[in-house]
Amino acid sequence: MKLMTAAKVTNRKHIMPGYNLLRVHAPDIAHSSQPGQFLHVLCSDTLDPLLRRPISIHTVDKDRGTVSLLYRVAGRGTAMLSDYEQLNIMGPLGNGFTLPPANSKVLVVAGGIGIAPLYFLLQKLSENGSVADVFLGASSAGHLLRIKDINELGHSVQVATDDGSSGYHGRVTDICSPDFISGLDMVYTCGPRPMMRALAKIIKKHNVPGQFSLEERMGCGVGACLACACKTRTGHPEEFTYSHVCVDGPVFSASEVVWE
Amino acid sequence: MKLMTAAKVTNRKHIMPGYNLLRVHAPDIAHSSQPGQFLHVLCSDTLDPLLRRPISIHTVDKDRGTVSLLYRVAGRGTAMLSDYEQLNIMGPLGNGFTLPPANSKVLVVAGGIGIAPLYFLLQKLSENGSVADVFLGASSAGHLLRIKDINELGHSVQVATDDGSSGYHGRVTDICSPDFISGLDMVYTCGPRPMMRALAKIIKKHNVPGQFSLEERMGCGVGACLACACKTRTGHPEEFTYSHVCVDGPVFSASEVVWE
Amino acid sequence: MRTDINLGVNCAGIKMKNPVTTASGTFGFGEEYAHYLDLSSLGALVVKGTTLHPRKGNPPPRIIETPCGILNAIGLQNPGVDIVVDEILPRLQQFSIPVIVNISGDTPDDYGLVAKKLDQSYAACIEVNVSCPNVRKGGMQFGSDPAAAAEVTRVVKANTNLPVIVKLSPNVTDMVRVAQSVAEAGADGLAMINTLLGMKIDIHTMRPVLGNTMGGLSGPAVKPIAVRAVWQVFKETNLPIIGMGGITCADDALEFIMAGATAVAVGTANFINPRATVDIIEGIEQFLVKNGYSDVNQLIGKAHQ
Amino acid sequence: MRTDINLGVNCAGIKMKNPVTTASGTFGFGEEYAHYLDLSSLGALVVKGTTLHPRKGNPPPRIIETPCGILNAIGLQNPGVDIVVDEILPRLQQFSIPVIVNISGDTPDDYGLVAKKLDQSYAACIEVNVSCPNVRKGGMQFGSDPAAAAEVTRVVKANTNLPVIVKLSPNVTDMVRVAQSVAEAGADGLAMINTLLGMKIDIHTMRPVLGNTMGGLSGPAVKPIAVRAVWQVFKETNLPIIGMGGITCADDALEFIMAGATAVAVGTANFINPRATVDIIEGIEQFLVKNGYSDVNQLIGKAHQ
Ligand SMILES: Cc1cc2nc3c(=O)[nH]c(=O)nc-3n(C[C@H](O)[C@H](O)[C@H](O)COP(=O)(O)OP(=O)(O)OC[C@H]3O[C@@H](n4cnc5c(N)ncnc54)[C@H](O)[C@@H]3O)c2cc1C
Ligand SMILES: Cc1cc2nc3c(=O)[nH]c(=O)nc-3n(C[C@H](O)[C@H](O)[C@H](O)COP(=O)(O)OP(=O)(O)OC[C@H]3O[C@@H](n4cnc5c(N)ncnc54)[C@H](O)[C@@H]3O)c2cc1C
Ligand SMILES: Cc1cc2nc3c(=O)[nH]c(=O)nc-3n(C[C@H](O)[C@H](O)[C@H](O)COP(=O)(O)O)c2cc1C
Ligand SMILES: Cc1cc2nc3c(=O)[nH]c(=O)nc-3n(C[C@H](O)[C@H](O)[C@H](O)COP(=O)(O)O)c2cc1C
Ligand code: FES
Ligand code: FES
Repeated sequence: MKLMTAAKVTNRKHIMPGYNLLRVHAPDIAHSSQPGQFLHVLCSDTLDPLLRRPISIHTVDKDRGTVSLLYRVAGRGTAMLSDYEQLNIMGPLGNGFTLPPANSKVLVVAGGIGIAPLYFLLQKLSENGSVADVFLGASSAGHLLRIKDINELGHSVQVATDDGSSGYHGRVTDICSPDFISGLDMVYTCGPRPMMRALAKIIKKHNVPGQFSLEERMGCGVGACLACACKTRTGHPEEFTYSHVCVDGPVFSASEVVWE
Repeated sequence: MKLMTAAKVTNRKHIMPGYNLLRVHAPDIAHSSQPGQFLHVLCSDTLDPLLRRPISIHTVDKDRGTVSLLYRVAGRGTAMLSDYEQLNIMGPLGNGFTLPPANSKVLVVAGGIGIAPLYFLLQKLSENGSVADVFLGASSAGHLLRIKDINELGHSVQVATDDGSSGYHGRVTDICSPDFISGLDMVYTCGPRPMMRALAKIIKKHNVPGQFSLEERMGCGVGACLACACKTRTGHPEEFTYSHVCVDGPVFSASEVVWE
Repeated sequence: MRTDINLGVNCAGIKMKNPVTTASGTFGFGEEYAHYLDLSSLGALVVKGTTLHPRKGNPPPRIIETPCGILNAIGLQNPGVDIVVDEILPRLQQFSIPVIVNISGDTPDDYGLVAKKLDQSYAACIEVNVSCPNVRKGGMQFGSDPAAAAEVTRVVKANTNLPVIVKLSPNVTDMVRVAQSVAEAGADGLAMINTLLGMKIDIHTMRPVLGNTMGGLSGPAVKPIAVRAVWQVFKETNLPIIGMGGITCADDALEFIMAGATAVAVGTANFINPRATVDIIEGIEQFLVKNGYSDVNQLIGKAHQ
Repeated sequence: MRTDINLGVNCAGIKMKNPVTTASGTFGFGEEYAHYLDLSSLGALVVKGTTLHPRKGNPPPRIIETPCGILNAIGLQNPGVDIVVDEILPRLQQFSIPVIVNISGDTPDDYGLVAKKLDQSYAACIEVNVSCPNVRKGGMQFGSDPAAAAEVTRVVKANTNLPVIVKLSPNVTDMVRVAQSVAEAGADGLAMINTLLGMKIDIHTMRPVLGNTMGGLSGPAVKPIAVRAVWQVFKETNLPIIGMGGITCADDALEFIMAGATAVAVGTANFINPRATVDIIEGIEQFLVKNGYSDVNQLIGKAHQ
C-alpha cells in the first residue's frame, strides 16, 4: 500500500548537532513499512524548494501508529523539515532489505547517516533473535549515531572515524578483515558511495552476498520520471542497464550494481 | 534616511478577520517617518514569493522606537507576514502627506484598508490641534477599521458601506455633499482607484485641493526599476508622463494625476 | 462531478471528458501513479516518450532542482515501441481513457516506423516530440527548424490514421512559424511547451551537475514562457493546443485555457503532488460554477477577447 | 577586502576592481541605491537603457511576480541620451567606477547617434541592447537575427571609440550564432542574458496582467537558461562575457563565472536585497579564500576543464 498523507508531527528532537529525529503519526504507513523503504517528503509549503526529499524509515511504532525519520540537515529542504506541525509524506516507497534466515552471520555497515534505514533493519533482526555485527564509520565522533540504541538491541558495535576521534582511526572498510568477512552470510550497508564501492569489492572477493541501499537524486519517487538511474548489470557481462533507485531499490544486491 | 534592517516583531494582532496589525522595533525608522510613507517588506525567506511588498506606516511610537503596520491579507505575501520573529524592511520610502496649516477644514476619506496610512496622518493632525472629518467606506461593516481609535483622536467619523451593514447604504463618495466639499481646504484620501477617481472629480468641481495616496505594483520601491508607473500631467494639457508611485508618490496631488 | 457543467473537450479529434492530461515523461505509463488517483478520471493519458528501439537513457544525475523548477536529462529511456504496443498499451485499456503516445526518433523514418506500429495499437493519438533537448540526434534538432518539423509531421501522418499532435520546442526564435509549418504539414493539434535548455554547475565540484551536462527546464519557473507561447500560437493558427509548462493548480490550468489551450497537461507538478491532475479537474469545475459558466469550452482563448 | 586575493578582472577593456556589476534597468542610474550601499565598491555600474529621445515607457501594470521570477514591461522609459550625458553621467563621476551605458534604438542609425553622443561623455563603455522584448520597434528584433545584430554592432562601433558590449537575447534558436556574428562585427564583449519573453493572464479579469500584454521574464527562474547560454557561448567565442540572469548570491555568481563569465551582473535580486551586489563581492572573496584560490580569474570557465 502506498499513500500520500498529511501526517501530524508528534515529536521532534535534535539528537546531535546537524541531526534531527522526527516522529509522525501515520498508522497505515507504520503497519506496512519494511526496513529499507523510504518516504518522499514535502519540505516546503511554497514552490521553493520544489521537489520532495526521500528520507528512509528509521523506525516504526505500530502500537502508536508512528513512523520516525532520522535525518541530517544537508541543505535547504532538510533544514525546513522541522518547521511544520504536519508533514506531507508519500510512502512507504521502494524495495527494502530482505531479512536473513535465522542464525545467519550478518554484518551491518553504516557510513554516517547511512544508519537511518539500517536501524529499522537491526530492530527486525533482534525481533527475529538474530545478532549482528555492526560497523559504524564516520568522519568524526560527532557523526556517529545511535550506538547506545544499537547495543540495547543486543548487537555489537565497532566504530571507525576518519580523524580517529572515536574507535579505529581510518575507514570503516579497513576494519573488515578477510577472515571475518569470509565467514559472513550477508552484509547490509548504507553510506557514501565510495564506502559502498570499497565494501562491494571486499565482499565480492570473498563471495559474500550484500544488500546495499543506494542514493540517487529523485523526482517522482514512484518510478514514473526515470530520474533516479543507477547502473546495473544485465545477463550479458558486457552490457548494463539503468535501474531506478526509487522502485528497483533503494536496496540492491551488491553484485547487481555496476560500481564505477 | 532610508534603511534596510531586520526589525524584531514586538507584537502581532488579528484586529478583524483578514486584517492584522504588526509592530516592529525600528527606532531609526520610527523617528524619521512621515504619514503617507511606506516600508518595503520582505515576506518570504525563500525565493517564492520573490518580491517585497509595500506596506504603509500605520503609526509610530518614537518613545518605544516601534513602527506599526496595518494590513489586509490579500494574497500569499501578506499571508506570510505574521509568521516571522523578524521582518526585513526597507524604509521609510516615498513622499508622504503634507500637513495643512492650522485651523484648516480637512476631510479624510478612507476606502477599506486605505485607512492604513491615513491613521498616522490623523494622529499628526490631532497633535497639531486640527480636527478632521473622516469618511470611511467599505464593502461591509466587517471591513471598517479603527473607528474607535479615530474618535479617540478627536476626529468625527462618518461611515458608508456598499451593503448598508453599517452607516450610509452606498458609496462613501455619495456622502460628499457639494456644500460640504466646497467649504474644505484639503482632502486626504487613500482607497480603491474607482473611489479615488470619483472623489477627484468631485473636488475638482469645487476647486478643493487633494492629496491622494496611490497604489501600483512595485519592484524596487526606490525609483530604480520604473515599474510603479502612474499617469500624471505635465505642463501641456495634451501631454502626460509616467511618474513613479514609490518616489514621486505614493501621495500625489489629485490634480496632477490622470484619472482614467 | 456536476451534471450541469460540461468539462468535456474535443482536442484534435480526441474526446476528452475533461481538459486535463499528463505531460509525457512525468507520469510514466500511468500505472506508477495508479495508487494515488483513479486514472480513469483523467481527460487523457500521455505516456513516456517512446522510440523504435529500447533506449538506456543518460548517465546520472538526471535531475536537479532549480529555483521553482527542475532540470532533467533522462535521455528518453524507454522499452521501445514493441513492448509499448504489445505489453503496456493493452494493460492501459482497463482505464477507458484516450492514451496518447509520445514518440521520438533519430530520423524522420524512425518516427514513421514508430507511428506505423502504433497505428494498430490501443493508442488514441500520437504526440510527436520534435523538441527533446536531452538526446544527441533528432529531438530538438527537428523542432527548431520549421522545415524539419514539417517533414517529420508529414512522415508520421503518412504512416498512421491516428490524430497527430506535434509537440513544440520553446528553444526557438519563432514558435509561431514552426506551428504554422507543422499545421500545413497536416498536424491535427499542437502540444506546447517542451522543456527549455538549461544547465547547472556545482560550484564545489566545479563541474556541470547533470550527467548529460545540459538538461531541460520545467516546472513553475517556465510558466510565463509557456503561457506566452500558447497565446502567440493560438492567435496565429487554428489547431487545438495542449498547453503545459509549470501547471501546478487549477488557476494555472485556467490561465493556459484562457490563453488558448483546449486541454492542459500536468508535468513536474505530479512529482510534488501525485494528485495534481485530479485536484485541477475539480478546481476547474469549481471555477466554472463560481463564475457562472456551464462549459469549459467557453473559456478557451477567452483572454484574447 | 584582503590584499592577497585578486578580485579584479579586465572585461572588454574595462578594468573592474571586482567582477560584479548591475543589470541595466534594475539599478536605475545607481543613485537610487546610494542609501543602501557604497556605489564605489562595485566593479562597474550599468545604467538604465538609454535612447536618442526621451521615452515615456509602457502603460501600467509594468511588473508582475511569477514563480521565482518577475515579468517586466517597462518599455525603456528614460530621459534620453542628452540628459544622461549632460546631467547624470557627470554626477556619477564621484563614484570613480566604470559606468556602462546601455543603449537602444528603433533603427541602427539611432544606435549610432546615441553612441556618438556617449563617446564624449563620462561613460566607460557602451552596452548595446539588441534584445529588449518590451518595445515594438527595434529591441529584440535586432537581437534575434544574427545579421541585424551585426549591423547594429558595426554602426555603434563606427560611432565610438569606447568598448562595445552587445547584450544578447535568449529568445533565439541559436545564441552562439548571434554571438559569433556580433563578434565578427567588432563587439568587444557580450552581455547575456536579457529577459525571456513571457506573459501572465489574470484569471479573474480574464485579461493579460501587463499593460503591454507580454513582458520579459527575469529572476532566479531563468538562471539555468542563462548559465547554459554563457556555457555555450564561452565555448564557441573568445569574447569576454558579462553573465546575468537570476543571480541572487555569491554561489550563483560563481556558477556563471565557472560557466565562462568574466564578470556578472545582478538584476532582479537588487529589488529583494539592495545590498545583493556587495554581499556577492564579499561572498566571492570568501569562496576564493576557502578554496585556496588567489585570483578570481582562475575560475573563469573553470567548469569547462
Ligand atoms: C532512498 C533515499 C533515502 C534517504 N534517506 C535518508 C535519511 O534517512 N536521512 C537523511 O538524512 N538523508 C537521507 N537521504 C538523503 C536525503 O534525501 C538528502 O540529504 C536530501 O534530499 C537533501 O535535501 P536538502 O534540500 O536538505 O539538500 P540539498 O540542498 O538538496 O542538497 C544538499 C547536498 O546534498 C546533495 N544531495 C541532495 N540530494 C541528494 C541525493 N538524492 N543524492 C545524493 N546527493 C544529494 C546535494 O548535491 C548537495 O550537496 C536519502 C536519500 C535517498 C535517495
Ligand atoms: C505604497 C503602498 C502602500 C500600501 N500600504 C498598504 C497597507 O498599509 N496595508 C495593506 O494591507 N496593503 C497596503 N498596500 C497594498 C499591498 O502592498 C498589497 O496588498 C500586497 O502587496 C499584496 O501582496 P500579497 O502577496 O498578499 O498578494 P498577491 O498575491 O500579490 O496579490 C493579491 C491581490 O492583490 C493584487 N495586488 C497585489 N499587489 C498590488 C498592488 N501593488 N497594487 C494593486 N493590486 C495589487 C493582486 O492583483 C491580487 O489580486 C500598499 C500598496 C502600496 C503600493
Ligand atoms: C522528467 C521529465 C521527462 C520528460 N520526458 C519527456 C518525453 O519523454 N517526451 C516529451 O515530449 N516531453 C518530455 N518531458 C517534457 C514534459 O512533457 C513537459 O513538456 C515539460 O516538463 C513542461 O511541463 P511541466 O513544467 O508541467 O513539467 C519530460 C519532462 C520531465 C520533467
Ligand atoms: C525592471 C527591469 C528593467 C530592465 N531594463 C533593461 C534595459 O533597459 N536594458 C537592458 O538591456 N536590459 C534590461 N533589463 C534586463 C536586465 O538587465 C537583465 O538582463 C535581466 O533582468 C536578467 O537578469 P536578472 O535575472 O538578474 O534580473 C531589465 C530587467 C528588469 C527586471
Ligand atoms: S524518482 Fe522518478 S523514477 Fe525514481
Ligand atoms: S517600484 Fe521600482 S521605480 Fe517604483
